[in-house]
Amino acid sequence: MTIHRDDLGDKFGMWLFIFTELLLFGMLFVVYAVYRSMHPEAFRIAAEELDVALGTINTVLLLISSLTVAMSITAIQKGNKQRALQLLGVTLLIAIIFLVNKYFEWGAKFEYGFYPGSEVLQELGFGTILFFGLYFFMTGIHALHILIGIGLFIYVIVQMKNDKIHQTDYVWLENTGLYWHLVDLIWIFLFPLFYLIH
Amino acid sequence: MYPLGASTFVPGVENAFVFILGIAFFFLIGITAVIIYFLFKYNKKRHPKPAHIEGNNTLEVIWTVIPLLLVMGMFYYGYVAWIPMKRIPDEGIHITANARMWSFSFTYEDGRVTDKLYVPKDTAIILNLNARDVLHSLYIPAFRVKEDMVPGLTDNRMWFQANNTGTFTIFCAEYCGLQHALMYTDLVVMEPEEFWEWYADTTALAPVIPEDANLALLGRQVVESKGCIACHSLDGTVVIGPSFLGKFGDPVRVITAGEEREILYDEEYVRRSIYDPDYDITVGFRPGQMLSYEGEVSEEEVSLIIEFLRSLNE
Amino acid sequence: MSEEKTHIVPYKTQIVVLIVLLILTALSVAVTQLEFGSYNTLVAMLLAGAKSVLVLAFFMHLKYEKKLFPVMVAAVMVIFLLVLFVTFFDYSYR
Amino acid sequence: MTDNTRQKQPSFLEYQGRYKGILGWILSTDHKRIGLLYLYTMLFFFSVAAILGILMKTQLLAPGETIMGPQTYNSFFTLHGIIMIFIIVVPGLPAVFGNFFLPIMIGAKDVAFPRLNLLSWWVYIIGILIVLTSQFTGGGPPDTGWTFYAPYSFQTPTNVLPAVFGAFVMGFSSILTGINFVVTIHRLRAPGMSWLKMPLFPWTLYGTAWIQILATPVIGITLLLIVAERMLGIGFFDPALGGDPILYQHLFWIYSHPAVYIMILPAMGVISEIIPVFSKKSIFGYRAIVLSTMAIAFVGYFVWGHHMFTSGMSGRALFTFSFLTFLVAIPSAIKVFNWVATMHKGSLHLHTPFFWAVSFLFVFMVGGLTGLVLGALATNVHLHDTHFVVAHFHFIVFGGTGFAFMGAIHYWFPKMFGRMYDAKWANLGWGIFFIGFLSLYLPMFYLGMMGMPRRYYDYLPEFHGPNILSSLGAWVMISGILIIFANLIRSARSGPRTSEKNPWGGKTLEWQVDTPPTLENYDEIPRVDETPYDYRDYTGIDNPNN
Repeated sequence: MTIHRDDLGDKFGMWLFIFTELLLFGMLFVVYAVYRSMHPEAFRIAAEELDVALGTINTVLLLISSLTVAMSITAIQKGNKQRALQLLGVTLLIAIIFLVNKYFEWGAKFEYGFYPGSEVLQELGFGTILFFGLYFFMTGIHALHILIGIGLFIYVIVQMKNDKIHQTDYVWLENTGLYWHLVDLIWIFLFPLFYLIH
Repeated sequence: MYPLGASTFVPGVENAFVFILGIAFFFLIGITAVIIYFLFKYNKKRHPKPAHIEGNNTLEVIWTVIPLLLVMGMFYYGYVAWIPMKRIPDEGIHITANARMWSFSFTYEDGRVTDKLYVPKDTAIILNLNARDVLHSLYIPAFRVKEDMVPGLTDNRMWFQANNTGTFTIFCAEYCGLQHALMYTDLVVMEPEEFWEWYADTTALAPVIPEDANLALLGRQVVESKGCIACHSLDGTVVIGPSFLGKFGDPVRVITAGEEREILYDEEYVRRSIYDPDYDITVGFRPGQMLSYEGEVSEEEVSLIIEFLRSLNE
Repeated sequence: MSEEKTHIVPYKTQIVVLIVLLILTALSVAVTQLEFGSYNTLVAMLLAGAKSVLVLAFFMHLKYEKKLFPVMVAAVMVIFLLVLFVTFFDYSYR
Repeated sequence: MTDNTRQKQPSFLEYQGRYKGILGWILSTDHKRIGLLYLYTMLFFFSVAAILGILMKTQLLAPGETIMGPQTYNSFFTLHGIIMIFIIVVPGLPAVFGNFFLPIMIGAKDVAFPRLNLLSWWVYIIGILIVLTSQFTGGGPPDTGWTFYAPYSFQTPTNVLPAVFGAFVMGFSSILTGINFVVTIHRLRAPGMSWLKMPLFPWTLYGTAWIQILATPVIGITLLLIVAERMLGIGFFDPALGGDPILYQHLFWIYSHPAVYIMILPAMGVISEIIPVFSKKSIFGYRAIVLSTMAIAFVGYFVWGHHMFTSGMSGRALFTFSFLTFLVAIPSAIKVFNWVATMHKGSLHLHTPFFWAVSFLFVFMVGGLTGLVLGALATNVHLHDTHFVVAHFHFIVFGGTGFAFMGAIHYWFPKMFGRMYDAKWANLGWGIFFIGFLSLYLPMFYLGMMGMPRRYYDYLPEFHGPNILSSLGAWVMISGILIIFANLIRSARSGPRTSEKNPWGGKTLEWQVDTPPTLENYDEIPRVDETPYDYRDYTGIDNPNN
C-alpha cells in the first residue's frame, strides 16, 4: 500500500470527531436546560454551593493551557522544537493541576454529602438532586476528556522527542490541539452554567 | 374493519382514516399498476432501444407540490380530529386510573376502588392517569383513545365520552415488563340511570361488612380487584411471586436482610408482605418485584385477604 | 499532498486573544455576581458564546482554514440549537 | 482501465499480505475485505435474529402459552431488536457495500483512513461481544425491548447493563465509519468527478455518514445516562428522584429517528443504482434525488417526536412534530416518482437485482404510506404501540433496507466474488420471500387497526385469525431466505467463475475495474468527465453473456 498522506483530510476527520463530541455534550446541555426550566429556584440555590473561586481558577488554567497548545503549534511550524516541547510540558502540567483542583472540589462535595444517591441530597428535594447529578455527570465526563487529553499530550511529546512530529509533519500535534481546545470550549459553557448563574 | 366505535371521538378519527387511507390506496394501486404496465410495455423484448431522458423540472415541481398539498390535508384532518381529545372539559366524572405492574385499578370520587372501569353513557369521563412503577399506557381501541401513564408526571389526564353501552377492552399499550400482555381489563359503559344506581350502592365498599357476609369471598374480591392475581396464582403455578394456594399456617423459608430463615406463613407475615414486600423474600424469588400497597389496601382489606388465604387451605 | 500552504499564527495574536478571553471571564464572573434576574443567564451565555468564538477562530485556526470548516461548525451549532428549540416545544407548554 | 502489458496486481481475494489465512482478513485494512468481514458478521447475526423472530411468531400462532413463557418472549423481542437494529440495519448497507464500493465508485484506492476502518470493525465486534454477555450472565437476558425505556430499564432485575453498554460501543463503530466516509468523499473523489457527477449510492452514503456523525453521539450519551442511572442512581430519568422519563424518550428518539434514515438512505442509493442499469436509461431527475437525499437527512433530524405522540408531551409539541413529519414524507415521495419515471421508456432487463428493486418500490410505498397514517395525530393515537406500528417499521426497515440489501448483494455479487450465482434459484428465492413477507406483515396492519398492542406474548381470542396467517407467512418467508442464502453461499464457494468486468452493463466506475477488484482497485486513478448513468451509447444489443 502506497503511503498516502493528507494532512487536511486528517484535520477534517478530527473536526468531524469534534462535532460528535459537541453533540454528546450538547445533549447533556439539553438535559440541563430541561431540568433548569423545571426547577429554576432549586438550581439557583444549589449553584451557590459551588466554589466560584475554584471554578474561576480552573477556567483561567484551561484558557492558558489552550494558549500554550496553540503556541506550541506555532513553534513547531517555525521549526523551534525545543520551545514546542516546553509549551507542551506546561500544558500537560496545567491539565494535571486542573484535575487536582477537581479532585479537591469533588472531595469537598462528598464530605458534605453532596453526591448522587446521598441522604443529604434526598432531603433537599428534586431540583437539588438533579443539579448535583448533572454537576457530577457533566464535570465527570469533562474530567474524563481531560484524562484522555493528558494521554494524548504524553504521546505527542514522546513522538516529538523522537522527531516523528516535526516542522513538516505535525498533524498529530494539530489534532491534539484541536481536541484540547474542544475540552476548553466545553468548560467555557460548563463554568457559567454551574458556578456563575444564580 | 375496526372494533365497534363507541365514543364521541370516533367520527373524527374515522374521517382522518378514510382521507389518509383513501389517498394512500389510490397512490399505492396507481403506482403499482404503472410499474407493472412498464414492466410489460418496456420489457427489453418489446422495447430494445431506451430513450434518453435526464429529467423534467416541471414534472419534479408537480410531484413535489401535489403530494405537499395532500399531506397538508392529511395533517389537517389528523389535527382537527385530535383537538377534542386534548381539550379536556372540567365538567364530568373524575376518576383516577391507577396502573402498576400488571393491573389497572380505578378510584372514584367517593373513594371506591374497582378493577374494571364503570362509566355512564353520554357523560364526560376525565381520567387522572397515575402510574406507580413504570410506564403504562391506557388504551381503549373502541374509543380510539390512548395515553401513556407516566410515573411522576403531574396533570397527566385523558378524557372521553361514550355514546354506546356495552363492555369494551382496556389494554396496556406501553411495554411494562413480564406480564404486559396480560394487563388488560374491561370498560363497562352503562345507561346513566343504571350507573348512578350502581354508584349509590355502597355494599361493595369494604368498611361496611354485613354480619353474615362470607369473608373469604369478600377477600377474594379484594385480591382480584387489587390485581394481586396478576402475579400470585390461585392454582399453584408460579408466575412472578409465590402462588396463594394452600400454604397458610405452614412454615415458609424466606430471606430477610440477606439471611435465610424459616418463619410461619401467618397473619403477620401476610400483612408485612403487603405493606413491606421486600422485607421477607420467599426463597426462589427476586426482591424488587413488588411495590408496597401501603395506602392502597386498607387494614380491613388485609384481614379479608387473610380470610381468603385461610380458605384456600380447606 | 500538502498542497495548502500553512498559515502560521503569530504568538502575539494568540497572547492578545488570551488576554481578551481572560477579560471576558472576569466580566462574566463580575456580572453574574450582580442581580440581573433572568437576564443573568442570557448575559452569561452571550459572554460564553463570545469566548467560544474567539477560541474557535484563533486557537482552532478556523479563521485561517478553508471556508468549508467554519460553515460546518456553524451548521452543527444550528442543528444543535434547533434540537434544543424543538425539545422546548414540549417542556415550555406542558 | 488496465493496460495488458503491465504486471497486474492480484485480486483482493487472493492477495497475500503480511498475514496469512484468517489473520489476513481480520487484520486487513483493505476496504473490500473489511466490507466482507461486515457481511459475514451480519449474515450470521441476521440468522440468529431471524430464528428469534420465527420463534416469536410461532408463539403467537395461538393465544396463550404455546412454545414459550413471557420472560423468554420478552427477552427474545429485546434481543431480536438489538441485533436487527444495532448489529444489522444501522451499520448494514454502509458498512458492507459502502465499504466495498464507495472507494471504487468515486475512483479511490481505499477509504481516507484505512486503519480507522479496520478499527471500526473491531469496535463493532467488541460491542457485539459485550451485548452477547448480557445473555449469559447476571440476572438473565434483558427484557426491556431495544428501546430501553426508562424507568423500566433500570428497574428490571435482568442484565440490562451489558446490552446498553454494548450498544454504546457499537455507536463508536458507526461514528468512525461515518467520519471515514465523509472525509473519503470530500478528499478522494477522482479528478473531474465534481459533486454532481458522483453516483447516487455515494451521495446517499454521504448523507448517511453525516447523520451517523451528528446523531450517534446522542444515543451514546443517552445509553451512558442509563448506565449511570443503574449504577449510581443519578436520577435523571427516575421519577422518584425528580427525573422525567419522557426526557429519556426525547433523547432516545433524537438519535433513533435519524437512525431510521441511516437505515433507509443507503437503501435508496442502492435502488437508484440498480434501476437505471437494468432500465438502460439515465436516472430520471438526478439533481432532485440528490436534493431529496440531503433534505431527508436534514429534516429527519427534527421529527423524532412522532414516536411519542401518546407519551404525555405538550399539545404544542405534538402539533409541531406531526407537521414536520409530513414534510419529511415529501422527499421520499419524490424519489419514488423519479424511480418509476426512470423505468418509463427504458429497456427493462428483468434480472434478479431488478426484481428486488421493483419489489422494494412496492414495500417501500406500503411502508411510507402507512407512515402517513401514523404521522397524523388522531389516527396515531389509535395506532400507536400497536401491531400496525410493528408492520409499518418492518415494511420500511426490513422491506426497505432488507430488500435493498438483497438487491445489492445480487447486483454486486459477481464483482465481489468473481463468481456468478444461479439466477433461477435466486429468482425462486425472491418469489417465495416476497410472498412470505407480505403474508407475514400485512395481517399486522389489520391487527393494529383492531387494537392489538405490540410486545404481547399472548393475546385475546378475537385476534387469532390474522395471527395465524402472519405466523404462516413467517415460515414461508424463512424458506425463501434459506433458498437465497444457500444459493449465495454455494455460489460464492463454487459458482461459475467470471472475470467479466461488467456483466450488467453498468456505467459507474465499479464496473470498469477488474473482477474481482485488485488490491488497490486502480493502477492509475481514472479521470471522470461524464455524469453517471449515461446510456446514450446503448445500442439495444445486449452483450451475449447477458
